Amino acid sequence: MERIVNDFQLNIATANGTGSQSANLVLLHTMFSMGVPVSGKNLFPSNISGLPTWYILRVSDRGYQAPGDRTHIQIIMNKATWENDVESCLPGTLILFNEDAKMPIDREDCTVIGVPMTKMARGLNPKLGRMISNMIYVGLLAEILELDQGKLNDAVANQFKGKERAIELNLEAVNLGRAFINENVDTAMIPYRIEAREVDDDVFLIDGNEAVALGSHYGGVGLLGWYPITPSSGVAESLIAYIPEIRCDEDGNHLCAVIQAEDELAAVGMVIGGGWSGIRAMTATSGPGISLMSEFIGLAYFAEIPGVIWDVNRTGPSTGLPTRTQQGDLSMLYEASHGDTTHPVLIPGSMEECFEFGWKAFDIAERLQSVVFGFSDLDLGMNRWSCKGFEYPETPMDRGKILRTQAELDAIENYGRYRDVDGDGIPYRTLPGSGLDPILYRGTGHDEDGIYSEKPEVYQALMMRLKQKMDNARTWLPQPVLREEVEKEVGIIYYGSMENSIQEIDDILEDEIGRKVSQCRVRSLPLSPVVEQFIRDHETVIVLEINRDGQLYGILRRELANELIPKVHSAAYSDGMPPRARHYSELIKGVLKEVGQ
Amino acid sequence: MERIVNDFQLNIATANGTGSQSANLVLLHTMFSMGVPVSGKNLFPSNISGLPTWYILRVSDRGYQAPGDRTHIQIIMNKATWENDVESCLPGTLILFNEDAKMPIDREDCTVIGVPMTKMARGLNPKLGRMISNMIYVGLLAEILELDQGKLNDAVANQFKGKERAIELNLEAVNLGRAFINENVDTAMIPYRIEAREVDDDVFLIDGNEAVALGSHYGGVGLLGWYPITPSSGVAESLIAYIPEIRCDEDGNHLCAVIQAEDELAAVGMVIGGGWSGIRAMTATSGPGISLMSEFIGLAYFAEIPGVIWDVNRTGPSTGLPTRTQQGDLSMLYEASHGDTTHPVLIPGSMEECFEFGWKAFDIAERLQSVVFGFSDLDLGMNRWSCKGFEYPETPMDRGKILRTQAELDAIENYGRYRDVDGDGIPYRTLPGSGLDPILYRGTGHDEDGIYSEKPEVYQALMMRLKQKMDNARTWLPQPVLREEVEKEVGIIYYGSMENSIQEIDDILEDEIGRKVSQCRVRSLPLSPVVEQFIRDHETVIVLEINRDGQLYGILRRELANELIPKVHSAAYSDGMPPRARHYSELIKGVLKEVGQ
Amino acid sequence: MTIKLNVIDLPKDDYTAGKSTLCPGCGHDQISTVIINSAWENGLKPEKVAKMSGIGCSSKTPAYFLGKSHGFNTVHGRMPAVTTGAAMGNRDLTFIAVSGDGDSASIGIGQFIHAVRRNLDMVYVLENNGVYGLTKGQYSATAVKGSKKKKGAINQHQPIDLCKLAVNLGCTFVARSFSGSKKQLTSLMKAAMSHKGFALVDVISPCVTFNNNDESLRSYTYVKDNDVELHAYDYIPTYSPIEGVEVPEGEFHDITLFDGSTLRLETIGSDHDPTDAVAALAALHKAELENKHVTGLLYFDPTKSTAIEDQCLVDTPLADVPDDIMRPNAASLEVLNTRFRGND
Amino acid sequence: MTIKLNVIDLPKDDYTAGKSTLCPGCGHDQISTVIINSAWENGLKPEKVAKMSGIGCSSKTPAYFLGKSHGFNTVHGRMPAVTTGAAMGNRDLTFIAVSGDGDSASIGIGQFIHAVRRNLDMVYVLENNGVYGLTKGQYSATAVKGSKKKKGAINQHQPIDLCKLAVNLGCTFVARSFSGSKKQLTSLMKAAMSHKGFALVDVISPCVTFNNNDESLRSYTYVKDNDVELHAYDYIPTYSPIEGVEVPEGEFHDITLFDGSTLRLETIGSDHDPTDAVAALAALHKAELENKHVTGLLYFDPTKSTAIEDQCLVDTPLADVPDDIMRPNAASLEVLNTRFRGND
Ligand SMILES: Cc1ncc(C[n+]2csc(CCOP(=O)(O)OP(=O)(O)O)c2C)c(N)n1
Ligand SMILES: Cc1ncc(C[n+]2csc(CCOP(=O)(O)OP(=O)(O)O)c2C)c(N)n1
Ligand code: SF4
Ligand code: SF4
Ligand SMILES: [Mg+2]
Ligand SMILES: [Mg+2]
Repeated sequence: MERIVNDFQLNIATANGTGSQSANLVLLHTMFSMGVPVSGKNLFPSNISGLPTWYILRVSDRGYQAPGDRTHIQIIMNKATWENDVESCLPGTLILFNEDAKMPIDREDCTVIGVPMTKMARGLNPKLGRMISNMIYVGLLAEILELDQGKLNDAVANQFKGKERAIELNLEAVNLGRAFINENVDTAMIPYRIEAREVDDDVFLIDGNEAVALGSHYGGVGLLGWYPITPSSGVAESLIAYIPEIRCDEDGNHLCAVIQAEDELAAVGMVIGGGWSGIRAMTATSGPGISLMSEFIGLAYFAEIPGVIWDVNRTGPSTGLPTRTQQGDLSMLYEASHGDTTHPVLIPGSMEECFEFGWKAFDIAERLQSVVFGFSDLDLGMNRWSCKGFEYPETPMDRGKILRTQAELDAIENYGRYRDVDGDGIPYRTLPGSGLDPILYRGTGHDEDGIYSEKPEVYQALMMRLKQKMDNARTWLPQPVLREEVEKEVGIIYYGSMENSIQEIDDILEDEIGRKVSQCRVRSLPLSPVVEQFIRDHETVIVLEINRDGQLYGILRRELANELIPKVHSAAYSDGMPPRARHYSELIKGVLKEVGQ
Repeated sequence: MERIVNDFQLNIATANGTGSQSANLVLLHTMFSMGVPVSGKNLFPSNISGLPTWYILRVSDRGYQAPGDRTHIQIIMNKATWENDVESCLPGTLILFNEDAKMPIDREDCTVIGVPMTKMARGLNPKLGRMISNMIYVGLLAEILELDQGKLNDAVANQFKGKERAIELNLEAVNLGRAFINENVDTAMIPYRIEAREVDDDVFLIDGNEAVALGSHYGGVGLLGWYPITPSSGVAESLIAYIPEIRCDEDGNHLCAVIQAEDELAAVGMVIGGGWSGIRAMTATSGPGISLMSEFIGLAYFAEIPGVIWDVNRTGPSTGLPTRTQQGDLSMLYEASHGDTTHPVLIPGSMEECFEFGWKAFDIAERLQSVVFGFSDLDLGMNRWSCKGFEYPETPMDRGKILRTQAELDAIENYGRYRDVDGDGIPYRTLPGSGLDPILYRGTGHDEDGIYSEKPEVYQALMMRLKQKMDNARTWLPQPVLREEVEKEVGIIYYGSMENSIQEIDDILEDEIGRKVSQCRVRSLPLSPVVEQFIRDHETVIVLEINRDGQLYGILRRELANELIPKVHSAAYSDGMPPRARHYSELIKGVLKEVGQ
Repeated sequence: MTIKLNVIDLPKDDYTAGKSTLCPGCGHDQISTVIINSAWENGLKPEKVAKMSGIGCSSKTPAYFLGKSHGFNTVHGRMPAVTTGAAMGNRDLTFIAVSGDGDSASIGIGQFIHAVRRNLDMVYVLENNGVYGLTKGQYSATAVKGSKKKKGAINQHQPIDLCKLAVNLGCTFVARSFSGSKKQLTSLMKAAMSHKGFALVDVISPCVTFNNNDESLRSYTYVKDNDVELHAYDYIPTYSPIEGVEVPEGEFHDITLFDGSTLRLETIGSDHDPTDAVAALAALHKAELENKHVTGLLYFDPTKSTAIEDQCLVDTPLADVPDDIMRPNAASLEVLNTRFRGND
Repeated sequence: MTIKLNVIDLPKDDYTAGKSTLCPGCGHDQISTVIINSAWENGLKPEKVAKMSGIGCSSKTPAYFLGKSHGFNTVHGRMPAVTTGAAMGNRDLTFIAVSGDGDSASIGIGQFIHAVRRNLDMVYVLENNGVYGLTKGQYSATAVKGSKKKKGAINQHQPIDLCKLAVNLGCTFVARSFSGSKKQLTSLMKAAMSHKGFALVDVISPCVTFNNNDESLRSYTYVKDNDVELHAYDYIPTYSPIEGVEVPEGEFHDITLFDGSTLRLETIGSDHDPTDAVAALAALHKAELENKHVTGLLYFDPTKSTAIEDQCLVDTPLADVPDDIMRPNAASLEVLNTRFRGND
């Protein structure tokens, strides 16, 4: 049988709360540390224990990260989804299942291997059979796929860090699994293998929530006000976890305050209070939280207070699918709150950028005196992505236009809190406690000195300045990343976690219709002129995104030069899952057919 | 001196809390009941007493309703704004001022008449001098403009309904004013006159908040949950005021519950609870309230619960100018809440429509099982507009697809709360208390039977159905009102309270550049295909609106066929004031010049 | 075998619903059982019950009881408003609402307070575990001061006691119980279901999974007997619920929780006068100082009018009033038009 | 003439600010004067004070005192959160916050409660008039039950007493006073300003303009003497504020309000032990039953740690910590990278 090396997909069907996530991460890390390009997506339910969970492990020498078209190896552990899991296997799938579930399996068209996993696990520890049975399938796979036992040992040790008895027990389970295959299965009949590749020692796996949290620390965050919500809680929890190590003085006193707020309105209120007082303050939430924060966001816009809000997007609307991913909040973030408003949105597409935008968001917020959104999603935030390492900020903090002394204040002719003395739409500010130009900040109309005003011309001028301020930022917010083909026929615009699927989409298009397409990954709103130039340079441009309504596409239509609009097409799709290349390549092919390209 | 009849503008500068609003309404109603086309705009501050207030009375036989380019008669009562008020008069203005303010006035280029108003008023009642002095200027104007004393008597009687002593005292003040002019001024030197016109007995003045409240009652509203906020409170307060008269049974028991909620989140939550229980429920608020309601609005969208929310828009962002007008919330309403969402928005442009959409909103909400926004603004809501009378709903209530009996339920093949059995995207529902197909409603993902589901295909199908449901409504929501010229060169799209300025804009364009333009008044979102057809039919189309960002224009760009976009231009402007024709005619002329028309 | 029927001739099966998806051993499931039993024993008509909830493990439970009743699992912390609206729409319904301590004491404290203030006709079951279960174990505002979770810092804040708040607000029925005290809880629940006005039933309902206190707070035997060390972070062990904790009036009893820490329950004595607000407050304050929980009917005021009564609504539920009565007739509009026109 | 200076050598002028735009006679203006006097007498450094408020007539007042202090007039009901954030940013500031009863007891009750719970270091002045002044006279949640406004129905709800709530929540300083009791209010205000932790000063502050009770509730003489009949709906009469109401300890006094209705104030007796929460609650409950307001320092607990202390922050206000200390150094990131790479 021809071997299929480093190019297949595993799907592991379990229930949450059984410890399977540990087993799955051991698999992921073992393969990863063998230098094999691999990615894992955890599809977990919105409850704590006992409901169906799937883990998709994609192994691909070509570096494909998103779930692919088909599953090659299916592990079936969960009675509740048994039938469906069995049914959904395409012919030829290798099925490993827990025999002790005593559930029927009737797939002659597949390679089916039953293993008494629970019994084997119980043999090791009667009370923890359910948990350990997961480690059995790790052993089965280790043997079949020929995983490096040394790396596997390391991965187990790492996963159960410090718990010697647990490490021992789990390794025993792995061995039992290996032994079972050895004794009962002729692995020559199974094509799938993992082969070690050259290991890049710099690269590691991490999730975006942790990267954002670390980035925020290196941005000098002084206050985190937060309210728990999946999938954003990890940002806060990581941030808190790192304080003892990197944010304390010699005496153990903290340089970052953390408050678990009573709700999201309070969380963002704290951020605004912190920004007003002169520190860098942030919160992390998901869609429902952003909705609740809307009123306060308008205050920050109008009173010009810096602050950072991370939206780790989950599938909306409403409570939606709280444990699934989406890019469904983008248009809301851009114009959150009533009245005429716009806010900058930073959109990382890698772990490095989660870190970088983590600190940069503060520079931008203070520079613009505005709330800045970081836009992540469940896929970026909670799944582990590979990362080349975090780079220390190359520049000192940009604290924006803060006046700290009377001399600085005096140097400004005609100072007023809201007067545009530099002509860039951005005024200067002083801080409470400084005694410099004290004013009463407000969300009501105000003149250039911050005094309450209802005068039509004062209001109108203020609003136009705010617009100018945001428009100016287009050229210096994180610019798009371009990968341009020479032909410049078809261009693809995308953002954020779509990054995961782009290479595969690209290959599919080349393979199937012989097309090479350019790519433009948008990294911020308001849009850079570079995006417009990219569109100008290409004949047909397609915007890929993980939502129903084509939200970035809609923003583009609104903002692009008229003549460019007909070139631009939407390929939006969202079903809660991480984006799969096939969905988008089909949509793209449809567009190309339609426009006759 | 040539007489200027029924074609001028008064500006009355007072402070609020002095009783001047009564005096101003007496003037408005007197002129109105003489059959003279007149409109009054109250520019009041966001406090309770003592701050500057202006009342602009536009008298125009041509029916112009919005404030015009200049003031012809300026009444100056307020020391605080004295200088500005004096300064802002164009040469030739007739200035009447309160001499007792002892403030300088130096305008040789104007006709200036000082009157010891306070002294005169004190003579009538020492304690209430400040209040009564306002009635003195009514008398002055009555004499100069030749107002009908009989109508004036009626207006005073109406204003102080039932308070005999007050009526008497105020009429005495009017007489004192008249006498002063009579004795001291040669009115022949003053050109401005009011001449009675034929009176349309059907027409009366009313404000939009009251019209909405009445419309809601005739829509059978069963619950008002509200939280006070200017300029929307009048909707709730009127609604409450009419309950005893039109919403009680013989025993005085109410058919409409009213709850002053603890905030806007609670208010809209009550609306959703009411809609879920099977009654027609509503709230009224303004921008900040909508922001706070965002999360709940997403629940209504996703769980498909009917409800009506009136947004009486004030100038945003944030607390903004709470007593000034704007159309700044439109784009927010259309897509309020996180995730992919759209909501119908009804946009009345007259008192008749405020009433009509008041009841119709419920029909639409129940038909669509959706939150429906009524979009009014401070100008529509709090100023008095003329009205030809309210028409009783021509059709019985449309309660949408409610199943009330087992037989009805059984008649539906394959019923499920969220199953599209009719192919129109709208499912059937049963009500709590009925015992029919009980389910647990939820804001989380659900299948066609309402059961919790995270399945990708289930979620995706649900979202596409919701989209289809809203898209279908385009053809049957209130359609635009068209006034088309034969030439079909230039078309204007506008909505809501812009109606007030359109005729004047139209005349200016004809007078100044000889252009006749067609008009399309949009009355709902999502947009009707008729709007697209209107654009198709015209060479150049300009969208007028009272906001900074051109929010409807943005929606049009997103939704229009590509080839139409270049035709469409934005003329957006907002400074808190009611829209003035001159601003827009200049913007339109600018566009036409630009496109070479 | 004959099936036992209740006073309205329904078997208990008519009060059950879907299988729970909570962690095995979760106190919340015990409360669902009590709700089922109480509704059955009280002979509530299932179709005349509405089940309301917010968001949380607790708020999921309406899926597990009274399957023949409509329900609404709303948004986090804002269920009382939805219930208020629904109560106005259908005054014939009995509202049985479930909320968690995160749902009620943090994000939802405002709505809770105002529903109490209006004396809204509803049973409000607070499934109180001191943590945010569904978001994996953060402290809630009812967590005891000084408790320390495995992950995270010591809880520094004084707990919000919703019973205290409720008494102060003049709540007309305030009771506290424990999820494992089936008998006591059932009798309180049945009373709450019969109460006109707002009935708070605050049930201490331990979270099996996340109420994991630091080892230092655990008993020696617990640590000795359990191989916690082996557990993975994503492994949720299965426990049997704590049951049969019935404390005689005026006495107390210590319960060992899943993680080995203890909880002292004291049943309020029969000398307590539940119409005396100050006495109820004194008892609650005393219990807090002594680090125990006082259970039973703490406060009761049958004299106040309810939110529905305050509205002077017609007797028929508004949702059942015919359209042509809800819409005023044409003549009334003519009267108004005429008045506006000044011709009356 | 020499100008009087305070302990830090500043004249009182350094504590005043813009002219009030409230209605003449409004109780809120009296409170502003007391804040000015108290801050001056306490020798607060104006630049080290931050004035915070929500939205309402009351919340406008920070424009009328301490013009040399920064301030933030935030959004309706959510000032405590902004104050919390600002306090974390600058622990050296004294936060003097003003809110209304609408702002605090309705939309803002959640934030109020949680700021109290955290024992946030701030003076919280509640300007309590029982109405929504700025939106023209709707009832607030502190309005007395049974009161009847000229427009609108009878208030059917029991008032929310924020002092009661605060005591229950373990608020560390709870006082009540009357806007016209300048002496009492000043001494309470000064104490509040010196307090570490959350200091609630609930000031009954009648709304001249909208606290207009129905004639039936007014005294006979009032109706006789006043030509209310002449007033237009948009006329706001000018009154002199009610002043000099100083009630000796343990005694009571009736005040006639602008509309002729009366208000009974009782100063809590010197036998009251302000560290006894139950006694404070008992006094408040008793006063409510007897339809009077009990004033003075009701509750006090100097033992609790404050929100700032709980954070274990560095001593320097975070806003003043240099950037290169706020940002961890490059070496620390290398340590992390190395660890992530598994090479440590
Ligand atoms: C607006 C919003 N914020 C946050 C969340 C996330 N969330 C879901 S449940 C929950 C807390 C649940 O705690 P509790 O009410 O105590 O219920 P338990 O799970 O402990 O029974 C939170 C914060 C949410 N769903 N919505
Ligand atoms: C979100 C929001 N809702 C409503 C309002 C309108 N509003 C302004 S002030 C106010 C109430 C003020 O009452 P209170 O706090 O008692 O202050 P007072 O004017 O009585 O001093 C309301 C409802 C608002 N500004 N923002
Ligand atoms: S996490 Fe806790 S509260 Fe939630 S179901 Fe499990 S045991 Fe119950
Ligand atoms: S309305 Fe009432 S609270 Fe507001 S300023 Fe006037 S008197 Fe004061
Ligand atoms: Mg809980
Ligand atoms: Mg008030």
